[in-house]
Amino acid sequence: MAELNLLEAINQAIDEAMAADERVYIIGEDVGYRGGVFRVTDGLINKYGEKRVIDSPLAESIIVGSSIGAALYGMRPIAEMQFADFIFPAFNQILSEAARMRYRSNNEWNVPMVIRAPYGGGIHGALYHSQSIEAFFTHIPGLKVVAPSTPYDAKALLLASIADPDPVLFLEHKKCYRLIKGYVPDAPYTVRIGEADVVREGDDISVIAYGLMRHYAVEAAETLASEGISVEVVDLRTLTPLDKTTVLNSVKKTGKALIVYEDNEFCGYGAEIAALIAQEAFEYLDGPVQRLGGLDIPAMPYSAPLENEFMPTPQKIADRLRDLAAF
Amino acid sequence: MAELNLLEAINQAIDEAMAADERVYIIGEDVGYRGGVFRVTDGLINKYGEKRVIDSPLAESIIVGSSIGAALYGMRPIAEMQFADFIFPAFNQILSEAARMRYRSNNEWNVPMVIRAPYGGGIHGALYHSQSIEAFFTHIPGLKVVAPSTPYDAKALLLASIADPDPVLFLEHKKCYRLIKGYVPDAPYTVRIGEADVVREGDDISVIAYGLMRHYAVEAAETLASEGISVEVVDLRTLTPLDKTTVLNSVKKTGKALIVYEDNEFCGYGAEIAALIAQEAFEYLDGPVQRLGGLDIPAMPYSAPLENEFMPTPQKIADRLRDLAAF
Amino acid sequence: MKQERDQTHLLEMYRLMRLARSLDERMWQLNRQGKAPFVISCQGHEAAQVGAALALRAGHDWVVPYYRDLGVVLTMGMTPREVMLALMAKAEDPNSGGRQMPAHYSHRKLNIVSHSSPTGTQVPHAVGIGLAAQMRGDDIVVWTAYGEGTSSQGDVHEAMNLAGVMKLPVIFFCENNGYAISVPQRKQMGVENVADRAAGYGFPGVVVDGTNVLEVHEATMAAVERARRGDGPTLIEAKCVRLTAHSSDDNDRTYRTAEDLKAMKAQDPVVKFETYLTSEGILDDATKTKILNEIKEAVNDATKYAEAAPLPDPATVKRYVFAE
Amino acid sequence: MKQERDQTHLLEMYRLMRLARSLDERMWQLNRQGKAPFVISCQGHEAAQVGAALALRAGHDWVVPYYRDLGVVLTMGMTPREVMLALMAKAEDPNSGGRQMPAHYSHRKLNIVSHSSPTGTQVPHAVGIGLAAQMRGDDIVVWTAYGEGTSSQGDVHEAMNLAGVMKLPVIFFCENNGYAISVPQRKQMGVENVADRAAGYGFPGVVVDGTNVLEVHEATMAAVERARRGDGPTLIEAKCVRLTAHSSDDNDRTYRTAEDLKAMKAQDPVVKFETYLTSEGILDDATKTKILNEIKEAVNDATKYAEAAPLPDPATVKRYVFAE
Ligand SMILES: Cc1ncc(C[n+]2csc(CCOP(=O)(O)OP(=O)(O)O)c2C)c(N)n1
Ligand SMILES: Cc1ncc(C[n+]2csc(CCOP(=O)(O)OP(=O)(O)O)c2C)c(N)n1
Ligand SMILES: [Mg+2]
Ligand SMILES: [Mg+2]
Repeated sequence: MAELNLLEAINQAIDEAMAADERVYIIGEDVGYRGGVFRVTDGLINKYGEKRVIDSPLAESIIVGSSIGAALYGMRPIAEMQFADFIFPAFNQILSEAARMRYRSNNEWNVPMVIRAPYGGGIHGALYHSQSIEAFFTHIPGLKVVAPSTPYDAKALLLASIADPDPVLFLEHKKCYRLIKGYVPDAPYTVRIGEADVVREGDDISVIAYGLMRHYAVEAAETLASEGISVEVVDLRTLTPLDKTTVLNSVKKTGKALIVYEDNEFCGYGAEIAALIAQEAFEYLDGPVQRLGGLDIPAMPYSAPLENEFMPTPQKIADRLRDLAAF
Repeated sequence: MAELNLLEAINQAIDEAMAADERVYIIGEDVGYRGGVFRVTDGLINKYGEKRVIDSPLAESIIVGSSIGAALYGMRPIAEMQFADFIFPAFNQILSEAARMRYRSNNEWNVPMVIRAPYGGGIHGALYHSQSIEAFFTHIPGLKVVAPSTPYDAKALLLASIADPDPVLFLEHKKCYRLIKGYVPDAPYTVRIGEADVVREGDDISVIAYGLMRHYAVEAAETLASEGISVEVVDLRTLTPLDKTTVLNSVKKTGKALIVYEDNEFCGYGAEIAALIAQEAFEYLDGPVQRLGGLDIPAMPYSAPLENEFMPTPQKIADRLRDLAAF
Repeated sequence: MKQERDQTHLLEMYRLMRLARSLDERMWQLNRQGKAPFVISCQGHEAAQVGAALALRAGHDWVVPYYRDLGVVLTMGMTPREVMLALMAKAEDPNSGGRQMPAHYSHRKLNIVSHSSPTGTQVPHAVGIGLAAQMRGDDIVVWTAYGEGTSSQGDVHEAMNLAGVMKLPVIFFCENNGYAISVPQRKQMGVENVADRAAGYGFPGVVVDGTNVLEVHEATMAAVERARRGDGPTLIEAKCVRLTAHSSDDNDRTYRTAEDLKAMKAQDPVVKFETYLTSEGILDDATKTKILNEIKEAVNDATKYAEAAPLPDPATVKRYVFAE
Repeated sequence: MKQERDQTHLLEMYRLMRLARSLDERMWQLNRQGKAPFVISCQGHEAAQVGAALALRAGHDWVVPYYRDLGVVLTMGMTPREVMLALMAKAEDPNSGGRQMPAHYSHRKLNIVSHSSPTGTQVPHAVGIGLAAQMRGDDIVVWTAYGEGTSSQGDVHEAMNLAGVMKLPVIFFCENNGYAISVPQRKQMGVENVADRAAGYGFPGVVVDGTNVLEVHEATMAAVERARRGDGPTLIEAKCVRLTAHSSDDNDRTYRTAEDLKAMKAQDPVVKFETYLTSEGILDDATKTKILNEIKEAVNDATKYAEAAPLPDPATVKRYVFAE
């Protein structure tokens, strides 16, 4: 057992996967000697060489598109998008190609590929280095979307993603990279794709969250505990396929739900969770299904006073929970 | 007053806008002598010449990207995507550029541009000529998304979109092109972007729909009327900005809501409507907010028996309404 | 062209071109009979396709085709039955089980990779396959095709660039028929030859007469050798003719003149090769009749087989979104 | 280089290059002092930028720059204060009101178009501006810039292709400094010169020494004349040096050798031009001191002004998503 931060846990997962399986390779911008701009792939080029740690040209569509081809040939590519914000030139390849290959070929071809993307805000990254991108991808049948929030989950889920026979978008919250530390077992262990985690039990309200917001939600829940309000926090960990059972069981127990996400609220991923609860747990609800998302402006501005306005914070979450508790 | 089909109404709107404003031009694949693969721009190249009706190279990102530039310079481009399915190479230009220009420049620059995209299924178009794409775009702050379902609305809303100082994605349902006919006034009239329409009043259940589904919903409502169930149908017409008031007023009146959309259900646009109702109309609800969307498979397959499975139909809508009425 | 090229080989070329043409013509018939809602043709591209594909090792090399490549997939080993099953969207269709439109080829066992409708997306896949093969040390060649219109897509640029950087064993085969649906070449590009772009990526670009099967074959053989040697990619531009409308949904009289079509018809690659073989004494009447009869039978058989084959079971519609 | 080029012009070139360098250096100081979280530099590109921008008619021609183009925006008329306001993300910043990262330039009155962070997206915009100007019959030229890494993006290909087809008045200016963050040119492209790609689009591609301001200026003047004549685009590749890390977030010692940096420093365009002007007797000590003093004052003034300027009001965060 070692205490690692999120970044180190991800590095370790990649390292182990590359050591274990010759088919696994990395491709992306600056993933080589630079070790990635966040240092996630630090050291790997020295260990595995330029053939398996490929500094690609600056072009996301070919990073993803070539990975699809290599996956069809039997490789297990890990494609890095330098920032999630820069995944969009590859959107067509992901949506029209990677996610549809199995379906359109009637199960003849499949694309075992992982796309890693550092996302999220609160790091002074302005409009194009702060985005949450999940809503664009969770709406793509044929693509799995994983968004772990702890080193423990990240390592296991990345290994699971690499082993998965279908394409996985693996979202890494940039603010969690060094902020979130935790024990990671030395011995092999697994976390399955598609399983949410009740990270804090409670009776009065359920908070459904993921990524950085899971941590903020726990903070808010702790604040509320001291006020006598018992909050359950569910960390989704996988966004698609969604663990509906865990979400619904939690809400059926508490009768109230707040969905917290950092992305723009309108048509964001949280809308699906709210819609699910409204449809499947209606009879258990003691209050309106609430959402707290980022503002409906194009990602967050650079200037600190503006950026701070954008993000949901433990305080804003706590305020919404108090309102909901009083309903 | 003339009876036009949807396609003709759109052609007429473009024609009038080009006649009235020198800044308006068309760019897209085959929009010239071919008149578009659906004939929407039929005749316009003969009237306005090759300079204002531009057959572009086969590359959607430059169609949109160059339109952004031209809009910045003061033009009013109408960019055609040949099929909505082919808009994704331009996704980055739409999301990162067109929709953010005003915000990121603090109101110094703006992009008055319309992107027209024929979408939707039931036309034997298979995975890549059948998609509904709205969910990817309604999640983009800074972009308006319009999806009229009648010739009357289409003409007025297209003119409003062309006149709009911000970028608009204008969705045209392919199956409605020739199927849906209606009277279109000769005299100028307006329909404002952002206003939904209660197209059928009712007391027991609200159906929220748009595009082809609005027509299917009306059909289902008529069936149910004969069974003594009174269904209100709201045609959203504009998806962003959403007319929350009309939606909420309808549901507050009826107490029950079914949202019908043809796109993949999970994380589709209907999730936002469901979430909105669950949050804002909770106390008025007499039953769970229901959604009926397309299957969560990658668009619809080509083979007829498979395609038929995908689409919501008047029958499927009626079935869901009966269940909801009985709740 | 080489005199020593043996007769069997030349007749096999002819047979494949004729087979592609006959199957294609049958598809249009079925379309007019209301039995096939959509057809998109190889007519005018047969020489380019068969000439190129015969330079590959079937079942060993990889092919990432586009919708016109009927001649390619037949040469790689797809059967007329399999083609007709796709046309009629039947359950057994090995391309997609009737899920994709016709002419969206795929055949796992034949190393024919599934492609989609958005133009150009297949080209990066070919590059990735080449990259994987290079990593593994396999001596395969990857061949991918697209039209001159598609060469305008960003993906094609990105793909050629990476292939050039890494010297991948990829052949970019541009079938230039002068039109992208209705858009003529002069509105598509500011140059005469797509092949001129190769120089910007550090590998050779070759223009060939795409209606001359032997010229195409020779150029492709050279590209295959180069790729197998490890010297990297080649871009081959085959100047083809489009003898039909873009597809059965198109009406090309709205944008192309009768003269243009006539000029293209004068270049019909099947007729040209037949004339050549006849004049060289390689194809006599008896052989021709035999070949044509066999093809007719195969096309009839394929049609009948596909017509009788069952449609997909609606219950399967949700299958294979993910591994099961 | 032309002897008759008048002295004032040469000294103005020098002043602009020095101003860009000094402002840039100050930004790094502010970064180290914790007053500016992010800096990205023009250092090593000054000759390319000033040489090019001086070929344009400020306020008439249009500029679609990228993040290194401090020398360009200063030449087009952006003031040091405006630059510093952006660096410190202050409300008055005309680039974005503090919304974008520093070096994301925009100035409506100066025809400097707002650009974003995703690389290459600005290039299609330049083409669209050229298209609009051509439609309107305006005689403007549109100049756009990007790095050699960015030349790998599909958007750059699509943009050059359309500009070539329509003969648009666009200058594609590639500032090749040999690196895209850490990725060296040999991993970026299979050729020596980005400019070689122009031939594939039907317009000239020119390679210039980007550390030689006069050479860049001359090449750009020629491209401007060509564009204004209606003869269409030019691709100019200026071979530059990158004298800093990619940005203040980067550490280039992880991927580039001390020798590489030393070799680049030996090509410092500001030093080179200063030496040239001195040796030609155009720049004497007194003039130099005067220019440097004025620049120092301007930079001090800009820093003080920006430091004192108010931050954006948080209440404005939701404004300008749409027209109000
Ligand atoms: C991304 C995308 N945009 C548009 C289309 C519609 N479309 C299908 S084929 C075609 C023309 C292709 O022309 P070309 O590449 O020259 O091939 P050809 O059909 O002439 O062989 C177009 C525009 C598409 N399939 N994909
Ligand atoms: C689409 C996209 N991908 C990745 C990045 C991250 N990034 C920023 S600058 C840069 C390198 C640019 O290199 P080059 O074009 O050569 O310009 P230079 O900085 O060397 O002047 C990268 C990879 C980005 N901004 N946008
Ligand atoms: Mg063509
Ligand atoms: Mg560079």
